[in-house]
Amino acid sequence: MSELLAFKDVHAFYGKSHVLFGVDMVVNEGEIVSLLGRNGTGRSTALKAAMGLVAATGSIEFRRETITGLRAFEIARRGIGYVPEGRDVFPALTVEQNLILGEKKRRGVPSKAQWSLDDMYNFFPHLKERRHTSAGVLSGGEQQMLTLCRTLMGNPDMILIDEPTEGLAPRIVDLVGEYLIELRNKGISVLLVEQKLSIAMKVSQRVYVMGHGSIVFEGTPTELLANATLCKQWLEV
Amino acid sequence: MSECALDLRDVRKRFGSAEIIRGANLQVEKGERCAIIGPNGAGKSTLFNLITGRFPASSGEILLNGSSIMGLKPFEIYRRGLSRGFQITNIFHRLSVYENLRCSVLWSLGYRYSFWQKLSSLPDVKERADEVLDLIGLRDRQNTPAGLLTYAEQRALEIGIAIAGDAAVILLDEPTAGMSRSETDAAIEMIRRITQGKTLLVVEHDMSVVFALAEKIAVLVFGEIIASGSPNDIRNNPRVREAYLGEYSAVDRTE
Amino acid sequence: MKPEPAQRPDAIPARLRTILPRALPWAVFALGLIVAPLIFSGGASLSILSQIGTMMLLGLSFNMLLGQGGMLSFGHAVYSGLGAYFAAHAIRLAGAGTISIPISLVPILGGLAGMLFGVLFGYVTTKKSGTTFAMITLGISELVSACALMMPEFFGGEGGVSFNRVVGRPLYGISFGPQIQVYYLIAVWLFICTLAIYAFSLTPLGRMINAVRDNPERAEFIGYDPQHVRYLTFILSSFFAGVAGALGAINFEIVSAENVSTGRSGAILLFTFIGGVDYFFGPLIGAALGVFFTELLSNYTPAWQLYLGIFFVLMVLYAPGGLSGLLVEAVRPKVLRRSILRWPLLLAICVSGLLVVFGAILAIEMLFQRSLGSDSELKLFGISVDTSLRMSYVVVGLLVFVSGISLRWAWVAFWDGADKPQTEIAGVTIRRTGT
Amino acid sequence: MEFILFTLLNGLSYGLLLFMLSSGLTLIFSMMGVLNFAHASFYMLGAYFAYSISVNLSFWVAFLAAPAIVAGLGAAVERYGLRHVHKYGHAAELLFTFGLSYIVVELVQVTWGRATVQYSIPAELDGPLFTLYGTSFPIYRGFMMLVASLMMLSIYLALTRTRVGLVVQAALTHPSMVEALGHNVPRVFTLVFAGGCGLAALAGVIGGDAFVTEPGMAATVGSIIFVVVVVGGLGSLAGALIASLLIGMVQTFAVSLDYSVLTLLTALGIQETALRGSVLRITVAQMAPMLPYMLLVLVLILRPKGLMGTREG
Amino acid sequence: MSSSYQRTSLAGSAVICVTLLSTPALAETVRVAFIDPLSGTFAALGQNELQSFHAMAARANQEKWAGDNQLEFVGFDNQASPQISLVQLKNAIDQGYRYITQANGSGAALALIDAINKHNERNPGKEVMFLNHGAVDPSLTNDKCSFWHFGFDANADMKSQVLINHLATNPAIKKVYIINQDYAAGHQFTRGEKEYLKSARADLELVGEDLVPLGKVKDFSPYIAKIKASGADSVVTGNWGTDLSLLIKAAKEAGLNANFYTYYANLKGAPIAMGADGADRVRYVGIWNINNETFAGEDIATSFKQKYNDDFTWMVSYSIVAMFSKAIKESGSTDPVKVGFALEGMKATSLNGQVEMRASDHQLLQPLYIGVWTKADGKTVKYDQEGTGYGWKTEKKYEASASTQPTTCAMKRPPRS
Repeated sequence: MSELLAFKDVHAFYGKSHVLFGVDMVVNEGEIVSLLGRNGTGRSTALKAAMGLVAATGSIEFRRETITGLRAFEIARRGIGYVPEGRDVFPALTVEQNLILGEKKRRGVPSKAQWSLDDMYNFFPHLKERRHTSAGVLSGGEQQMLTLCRTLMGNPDMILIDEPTEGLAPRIVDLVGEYLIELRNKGISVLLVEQKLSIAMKVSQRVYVMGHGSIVFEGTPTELLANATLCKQWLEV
Repeated sequence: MSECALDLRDVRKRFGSAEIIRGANLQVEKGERCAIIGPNGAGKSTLFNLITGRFPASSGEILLNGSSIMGLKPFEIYRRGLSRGFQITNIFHRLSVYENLRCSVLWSLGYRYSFWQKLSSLPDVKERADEVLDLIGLRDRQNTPAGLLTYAEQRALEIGIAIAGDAAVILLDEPTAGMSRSETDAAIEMIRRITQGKTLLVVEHDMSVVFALAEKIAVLVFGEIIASGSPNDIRNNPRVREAYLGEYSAVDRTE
Repeated sequence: MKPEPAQRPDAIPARLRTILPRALPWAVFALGLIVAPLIFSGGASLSILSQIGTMMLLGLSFNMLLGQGGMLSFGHAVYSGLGAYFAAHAIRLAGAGTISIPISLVPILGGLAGMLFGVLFGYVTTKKSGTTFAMITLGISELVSACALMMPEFFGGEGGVSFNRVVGRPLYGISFGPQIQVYYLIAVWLFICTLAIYAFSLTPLGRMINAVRDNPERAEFIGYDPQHVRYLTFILSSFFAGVAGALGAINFEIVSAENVSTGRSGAILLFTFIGGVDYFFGPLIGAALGVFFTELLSNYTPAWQLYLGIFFVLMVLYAPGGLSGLLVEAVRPKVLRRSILRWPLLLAICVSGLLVVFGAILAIEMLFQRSLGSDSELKLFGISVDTSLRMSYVVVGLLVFVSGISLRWAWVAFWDGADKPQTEIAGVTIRRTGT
Repeated sequence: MEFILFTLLNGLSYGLLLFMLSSGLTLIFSMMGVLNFAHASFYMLGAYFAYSISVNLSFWVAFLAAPAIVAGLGAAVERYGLRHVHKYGHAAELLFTFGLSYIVVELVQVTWGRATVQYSIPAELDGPLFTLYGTSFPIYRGFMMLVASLMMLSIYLALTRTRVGLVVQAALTHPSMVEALGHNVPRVFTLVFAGGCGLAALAGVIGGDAFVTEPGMAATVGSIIFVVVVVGGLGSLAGALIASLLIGMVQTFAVSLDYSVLTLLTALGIQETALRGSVLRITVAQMAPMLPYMLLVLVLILRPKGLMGTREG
Repeated sequence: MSSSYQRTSLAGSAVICVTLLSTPALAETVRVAFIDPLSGTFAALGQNELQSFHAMAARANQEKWAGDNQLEFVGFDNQASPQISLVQLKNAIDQGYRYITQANGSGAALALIDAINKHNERNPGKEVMFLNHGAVDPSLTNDKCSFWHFGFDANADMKSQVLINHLATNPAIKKVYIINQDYAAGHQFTRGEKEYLKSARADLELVGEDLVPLGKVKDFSPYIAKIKASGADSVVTGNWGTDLSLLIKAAKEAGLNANFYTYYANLKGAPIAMGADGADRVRYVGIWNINNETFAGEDIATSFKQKYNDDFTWMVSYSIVAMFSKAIKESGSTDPVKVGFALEGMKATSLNGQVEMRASDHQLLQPLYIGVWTKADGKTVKYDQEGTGYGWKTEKKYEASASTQPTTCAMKRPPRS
């Protein structure tokens, strides 16, 4: 397994306020990695930094090429997908238009898996039923599905997912879990920020714990659960 | 029975077709510390926004010290003795830390829109601002523009602004977000100290904070308060365990 | 308060030590106002100094809105202009013996008139901030300037209202006939108002308008109605604008429609921004430069408006903190140290910068000469160029190009390895809507 | 009857021209948050380029080429100017375009002179379209209305039926999300700005010969189009259309109303000669060009979001 | 660096410089400050006028109209603003100017004469004189008249009188519509026109009047619709600039075949905008027309065109230079007081014939022309304007008596020193 996405001493800023303090982190090919931590420790910022959505120094590499300083669309075209927190659907567009916007030009290596509209509709038949309704009127769960699928439409090799189960009914949470497993089966790497440990532990091979803008733990889920002091200091809610 | 400081009666909020708050009922007694818990996205911040007048509620009734504050603007609600802090840091970023605090104490000390008095020659303003400055531990950063503070410092300032006006009812939205355990403990200590004798309503994720701080806990799930009561009641409430705490059972060792 | 015992030797110096640094700039300012006419004597330069004085006051009052309150107004001339009209009518009435008011107090009247309209229009405009505020002020400015031509009874039509400022018997030999007396009248008022505006920034309201500029929403949660804070500040700013208007009226002895025009409002904005809105003294620099452009430069070249426009755009692009921002930036120890260490590069920047400016001016003058004049020969900076020859343009173009490239190179090399000075735009927070 | 019909047509065609002008402004504003103060300057540039081209080649070449040239200029302005001030915030962007408008008017005067240029309506569009009761309706006005309507239709189709349109629509509310999906949003911004300037220039091509092409032309329409976009609701194309037509109609019809407060008072039997010289004598007709600004103030008091606006500035 | 206008004027009359050096020490260079817009929108107009003065001065200096004295006109940009005019006046006085000239905008003219009166009162021995080359507000020679002001153009009332009386000579005209700009001069025009209409012919009917905001109207078609609805066959308008061009264009579009009687249709810019649209329908009243009965001044116009590539229309510069030179020569002085008294009542021949500077109010009494926009035919219309192929055919020349008006001027004169 080779290294796909790597953070090396990454610092990030919101305006002038320092949020990430030297993050080191690696995601390998075909791996699901969870980034854990309490609210406000900088997990979302780490994803945004990788996506080029916040200014960062240090280096972030994708396929061993530096992507720090690139614009978000250039990073996306190299094969990274991003699912933001809070389901950023385009409310004025229809479901299908949202999905179409997920398609993108690819640059460099061909993608691992190709996805079509039909694949998405098979995944979540609900979306097919509502393909011509505008995304703004979907329920929270449907919107979450839509963002997940929209990202897949870009045929990414790696997806950064931020809190996909936030505020969702248990039934939908299960769907999200299935989605993640499907990704793993196709060999797509995932960097997951998740609050619900139950899911995170179930799907990920490795976990990182973030505190105060830097990584305070790295290991497997089992190792994490074994480390009671660490959990107490950085995770417990 | 003491009077309710804050009384929510069947408060509802609709955004478009989605109902975010679906009939919240909550009573907070005077001098009580109450925590609202609930999964992310349950509508906790929205509820705060309804109480403080940031958004108008779609229906229901909100009473502050027995009188309705429905439809009032945030500053009117503040003037009736309710102050709040924000989850996302919301400070005056080009003013220095000290100025942030000075601004925050002005109204409560009765200076209103005065343009005939010199700010620096108001001893009570200085006294209160200094007091808060020490409380939040930013004394050595007092002349730094707030926008240049680190995240943790901004969080502290955020709380400082909320409490500076010495309001009787204080709402804090995730005051310990982003802090480590030890910092969190210090923060709890601080909050406990500065809210002595006041009514506190706090949104919090951290169960240890909740259990350490609150005398009463309300659980908000999908826009509904499914239970409220003493920490013990909540811990033993099966509905709460299923709907909320269950999700965290893997690390739920606080008991 | 008990009096300080005189015996304590360190008591007075200690007090002085705190007061002096604060009082020193004011003393320098006052001294500057007093000696300026002695250095620049002569009728026209006195008149220019008087204009700079009124413009400074106008800029300061405008910056109460822009710099301190984040309100980008496109209609500030409305308040100064209406103040000027009221002052003019008052002086006319005083001249006719209908009312009795000393000229030296007319500015108060102008200020009150400006304030009155501030109360009136401010009620509408300050309900909003940001882009909408800018647009409403523009709309009101258009309305008022149109009224100025439609209602000649008050505004005197395009001829304006003229009057004789020498009214009544001279007091202690001061009649306000001679320009020098008018200058000192303006200087005194400018000094008083500058003090007052500075003092405003130290009051609770003055601080709250900063807070509202930074974060109007949070201001609501500490008990303040941001609209009301803006409204009150707007009214006070209109007062000072009115004072400035009245002083301008006394200086010119005429008030015409252009005093309330959108163009005038635009000019105030332009000058203040060029001066810099982040620092209290910024508008003072802006006013001096602005009057230099409109009154002096216009005597030398018909292209002065183009220079002004280009200068302004360059400031927005490269120095949004304005001249005062640049000044403060330039004297920072870090920058000074670098300047001394890398003096050859600094020299290169200066030389190539001058060459760029020289070439650009030459090019612009050539173009203007061609479009306006009949002569093909342009004499500038002691050289003579034939504007009818294509070759001249090529040469000048090359000059600009080459020196531009070397300027860029020297600039990059100068800052190599250092954080470039980051100036942030001032007080203006127009946030993106909808995101 | 005839008067009303023609006034209606005049109002409609003028309103449509206003819409051509303000649509670009609205588009740019809603996408980029930039209130382009120099928008009218691009309108003027359109007219001048069209003049130069139509004199040397033909009107029809100008009709296509002038907007394209101006769009190119707009793209350059966005790429090398606006984008750099973006980091300073929207106020800086506004000020940048404000300064730009100063520069453009001077450059136009240097290039084309200070006097009116002879940009006239092409022969094939010159003449009456139809004549009713002795009054003729010019072909050119019809042409103006046609172009405006076609433009409206094509903006609508481009926004809703093309991929770029979808990107634009999505970027309107979620620019960074769109970018994270792999779309080159900065280039879309440049395109939008260029497109908006092109639309302004198209209005210039059409309006320059219908009216007069001279250096003051930008100033005469400059503030009115801001009124249109604010009254219509910042960022709303539909609002801009409604506001344009409304203002076109209001201004046109107001001209026919020779009534003043004084007339009213006289009708009520109040005969006060002292009032004759006062403000009260000003008729609605006299105030016609002022009405949009009054409308602006009124709308902002009663409905701050504008007629069709969804958000406040 | 010297002022660009000063530069231009020096270079523009290179001949003068040469003569200057060779003239005896006795002779003086009399400098006149030309205070008018030289930048911005009105720059074209101002530049054309300044060039006319340069051309006239060059001629006068060459032909020694003022004896050995040389005339020089130097531009001061007033940016079309009354206030900046005053600043420039101060500038000029500072630099030792004793004469100023101005035209564009009665507002600026009133401000200037006001300031000059005050200056002369406060600074005896350093008086300044105002040679008005085009501000037409009648009050300048009536209630606001001053010894220091001389009006060389015909004022608004004089022009209105001739224009309306001329209109009345056409029996086909029955219904008249008046449209003017909504500002002081426009109000003057409306008042004057209505007055003369009443007295000119009994059956002339005023069917409507409008005031349009100055420079704000883009679309004149509603006004045209209104004129059309009123049934007017003629329109009288004091509009200038785009307000005039747009009016005529809109009229043509809507098929309004009315006659236009104007004051400013010959000003730079308007002819181009009118083009063929205005042919045979647009008339103007003015002090001169190049296509006059004898083509007087055609040599000046052709050499002007050759030198500046522009039409010579500002004939008033000829009157001023001629009479001013004559006054200097006759009084033997360049002092404004003496020159002023010499100018009072002076009779002279200008390009439009016999003219007289009325002593009582300093208003030049002179013939006026009515021109009609006509295709150039090489005979009656020898010269077109602005390369349009159209020019002004002289329809009628009115002698000075036709426009002579009473004055209310009560002038205060300085002592004859």
